[in-house]
Amino acid sequence: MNFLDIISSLLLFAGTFFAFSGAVGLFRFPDFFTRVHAASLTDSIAAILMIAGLLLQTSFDLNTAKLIFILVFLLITSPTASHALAKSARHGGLLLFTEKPTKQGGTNQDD
Amino acid sequence: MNLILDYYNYWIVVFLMMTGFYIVISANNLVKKVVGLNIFQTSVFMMYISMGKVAGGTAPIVVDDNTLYSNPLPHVLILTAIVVGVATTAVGLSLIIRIKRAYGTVEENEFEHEDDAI
Amino acid sequence: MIEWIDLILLGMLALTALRVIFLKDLFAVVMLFGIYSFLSALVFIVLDAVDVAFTEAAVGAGISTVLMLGTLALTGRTEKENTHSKLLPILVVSVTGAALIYGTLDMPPFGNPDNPIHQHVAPRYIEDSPKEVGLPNMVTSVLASYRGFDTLGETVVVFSAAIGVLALLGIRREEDNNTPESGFKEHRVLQIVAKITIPLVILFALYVQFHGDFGPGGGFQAGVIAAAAFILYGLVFGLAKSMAVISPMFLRYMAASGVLLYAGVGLFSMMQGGNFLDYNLLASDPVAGQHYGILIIELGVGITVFAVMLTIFYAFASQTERSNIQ
Amino acid sequence: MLEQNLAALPIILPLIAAPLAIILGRTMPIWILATLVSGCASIISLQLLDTVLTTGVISYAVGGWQAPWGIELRIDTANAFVLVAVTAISTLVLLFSKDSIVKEIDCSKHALFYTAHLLCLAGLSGILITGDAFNLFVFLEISSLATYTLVSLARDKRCLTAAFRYLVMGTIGATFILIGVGLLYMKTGTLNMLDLATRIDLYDSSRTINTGLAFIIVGVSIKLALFPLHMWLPPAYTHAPSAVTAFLASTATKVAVYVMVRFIFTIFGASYVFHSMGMETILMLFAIIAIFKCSYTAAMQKNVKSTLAYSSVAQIGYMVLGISLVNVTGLMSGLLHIFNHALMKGALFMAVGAVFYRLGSADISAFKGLGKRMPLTMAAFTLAGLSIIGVPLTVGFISKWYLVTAALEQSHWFIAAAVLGGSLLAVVYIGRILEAAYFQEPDEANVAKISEAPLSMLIPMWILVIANIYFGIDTSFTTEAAQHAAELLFQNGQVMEVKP
Repeated sequence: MNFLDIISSLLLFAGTFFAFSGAVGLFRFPDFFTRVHAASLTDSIAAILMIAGLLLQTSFDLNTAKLIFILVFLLITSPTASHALAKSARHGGLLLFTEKPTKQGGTNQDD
Repeated sequence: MNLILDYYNYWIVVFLMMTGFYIVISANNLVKKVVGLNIFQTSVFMMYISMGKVAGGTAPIVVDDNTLYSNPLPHVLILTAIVVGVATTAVGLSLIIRIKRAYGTVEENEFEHEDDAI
Repeated sequence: MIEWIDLILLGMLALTALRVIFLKDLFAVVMLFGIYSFLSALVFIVLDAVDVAFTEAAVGAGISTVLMLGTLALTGRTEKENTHSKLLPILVVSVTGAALIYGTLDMPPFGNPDNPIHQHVAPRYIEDSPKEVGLPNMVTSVLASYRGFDTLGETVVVFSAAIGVLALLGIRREEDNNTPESGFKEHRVLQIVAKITIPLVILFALYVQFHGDFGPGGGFQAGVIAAAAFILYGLVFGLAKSMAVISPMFLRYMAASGVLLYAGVGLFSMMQGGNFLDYNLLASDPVAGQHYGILIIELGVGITVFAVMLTIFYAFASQTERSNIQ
Repeated sequence: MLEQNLAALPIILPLIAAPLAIILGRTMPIWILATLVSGCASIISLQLLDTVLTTGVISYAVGGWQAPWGIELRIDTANAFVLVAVTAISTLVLLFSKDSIVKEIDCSKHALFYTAHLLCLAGLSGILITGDAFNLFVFLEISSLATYTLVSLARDKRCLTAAFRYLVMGTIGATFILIGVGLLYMKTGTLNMLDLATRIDLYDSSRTINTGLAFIIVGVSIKLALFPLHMWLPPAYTHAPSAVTAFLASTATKVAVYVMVRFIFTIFGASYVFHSMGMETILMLFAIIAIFKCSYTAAMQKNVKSTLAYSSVAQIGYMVLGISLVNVTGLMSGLLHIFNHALMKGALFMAVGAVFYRLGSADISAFKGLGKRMPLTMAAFTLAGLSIIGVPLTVGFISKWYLVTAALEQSHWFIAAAVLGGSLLAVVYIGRILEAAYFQEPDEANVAKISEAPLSMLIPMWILVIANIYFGIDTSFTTEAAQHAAELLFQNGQVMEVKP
């Protein structure tokens, strides 16, 4: 097992950890916004770490380029998706779990 | 033990098929029926793909001469079948939208009731 | 190792499918179906069916799920209490399942290279298709050439779906400004990102279209991806703008011309004195002929699939807008 | 060029005409195109039947790839015979539908109606001609999707639920067929029908093949609406536009019966299906129940279309009964009945369509007094109705005659009795309608608008009625073709050889 493999497996392992914690957060967090936060963890840091780990496994050929493309694409789209979700929820009148419903409406419920 | 190793894949796929089939025939909501239909079909696709697998083989795209390839024919059949599936789904969902507009409901027992009343 | 991944994925599939039975929230049911589809795409990859996995991910998890969500927006998201007796369905399913399990007992073992399907018919595809058809991707060779008639049928199925959806829903083009703008009107970030990604997605679709001979991909997947790019455009900028880019009428012509292109290749080969869809006669050299033939018919498939998917999206989306007005 | 490719043309012509129709866009040119194409297809299929009868089986390798690697189109007497019926009925229905659909389908959808009709025709021809089990599934789905669309085109909202039920049942049926074909493929490694036939012999007693057979039979039974899997059919036929019902009732289920014959006799082989698996008892039982139960239900209906739809299920019972007798005469009567029933039901549904055109209703009460007001339509209805009952000098008599002969050959007295009993029930349900038409006075409200149906509807209707009588008197063409087809099917499955 050479040096690159060790680094790569470390990165993959770290990526798995973040993906897992994102999944746990998705279930355990109290409201919609915090859950979006947890979910976006899997798309961002976990994906970056995993793809970085995979990059080290390639021999710098077409696959490397493909992986980099995937990474760039993910980095553009996944924060946007989280942003759009959170913004729509806020516009739809969803409140943070710390806030109280006011007379104008708004709700703490999420499903 | 050998029996299990040989067939575990097919058994689980049969279970999945039957789950989908159950959803189709038991669901009262039409959207759920369509979901069930899709699960049923997707599981049948898995049966086809399972039989095309060759242990130790790779995807049927030529790499070099001495590679063991999985069987491409089931893949081709299932590509066709997936497309057929989505076509059916699209028509089925359109029908559901029309039914909702005509009857105001997509629950089978409710519009059946209305059909009988006419 | 592969077996274990396979087993874990199948287990997750089983859990997902079971959950669908008991959930009453249809939104969750549809999302679970999307997950189911994705998981089955992974199973397909494990079983070496990369083309199928690609298609399943694009169609099952992509288009089907979007269509189902669109339907839910119109029909409501909770299922009512089911009063039907569960006894008959359980009985039917048990009998069917038992029959299938009985059938598995004489099946050829999973993955064994000596199985009849690996011994008969398929060896020719694996051994001779790179020479006869000249493509590295055997799936494309079989799909487009040996079983090209199936694929023509498949394209026609897609076309029929468009006819069905048009007959059932039709596409309403709201020229006036009464149409409510898409819900994403205020989403500046989304609009900018969409502007960046849409060209990339279309580029990728073209890559998939023309690279299908060498790797996974082909007309069908490319059509779906290209349609996805326009669907994204429609979602973010509103249906009216999207229809201004590609009008529903133009899509009808596109859908028809894709099928005609495909069938035209067949007619042309008939005129050259061969059988229907015999690509060998398209050029002086049979292998080159195969190459042209596959290139053109894949293009036909791509055009039809793109047009049909977008037509279906238009039909569904214009229904949603219509019900919003009411 | 045409000579060589004749076998593929009945599929290709409507397949190309459908997208062309979309490009044409205007209703009138599309109607002309569709009728022309369908007419050409029927001429071609007559030519094919002739060729098959004189020179034997036609095999056509699509794409130049030989079977079993490529897809083979294979025409023998059985499918050429059914193909003639399907394409001819399609042409007549197209002629009929020009005026008929004006009252029943929104104007904006007429172009889509013809396109869907063409697609359905292409699908049905594909099912008939193909020699490849998976290709059959693809064409089955083309025809099914087009059918769901056609059924849902009516203005009555109940057509929507009927179409949805049809879609769910149809897809379950198709998926069962897919599973069955998959199991066969798994065991044999091939999809070509003849190749399957030879290789299935090697694995005759295998549990996988048995299951495959069961799934295919159940799947096809759903498609052909064999009792008790027929529940989708009556609502679909009742609420669909009349022209669609006339087309589907006389073609779609018949093609499914053909598929059953093809799978049982060509692919599995009669001796395996019937002697080893004992399928004949099950099929016979369900067929007899279908004849009695559905004829009885037909007599209870208020709507004439619904009566005829249940009658169709009963008539399918006769066809399956013929198959389940396991002798050449029985199979021949089944095939003959496919053809003859297409003639009768086509004429009957066209007559109902004509009544619907004038009165906007197909209830029995609407038929009151029509004998005087629409004499030609009702005369056509009466003659076709007599044919359903099985009165001598009509085609209905011929197929029942052979069915009874076949039953007696096997000394199944009770089946002969059942066939006669079924005919008695047919007297009841047809008689009710005729009674209303000839012996009751019309409702006051309706008198003003009743007049004879337009010529465009009467002509195709009467062509079918005349065919009903012509083939009832001069039976040589139909019986010879059916006889030849049946004999060939019984030989099949034993003699086939596949080149390595």
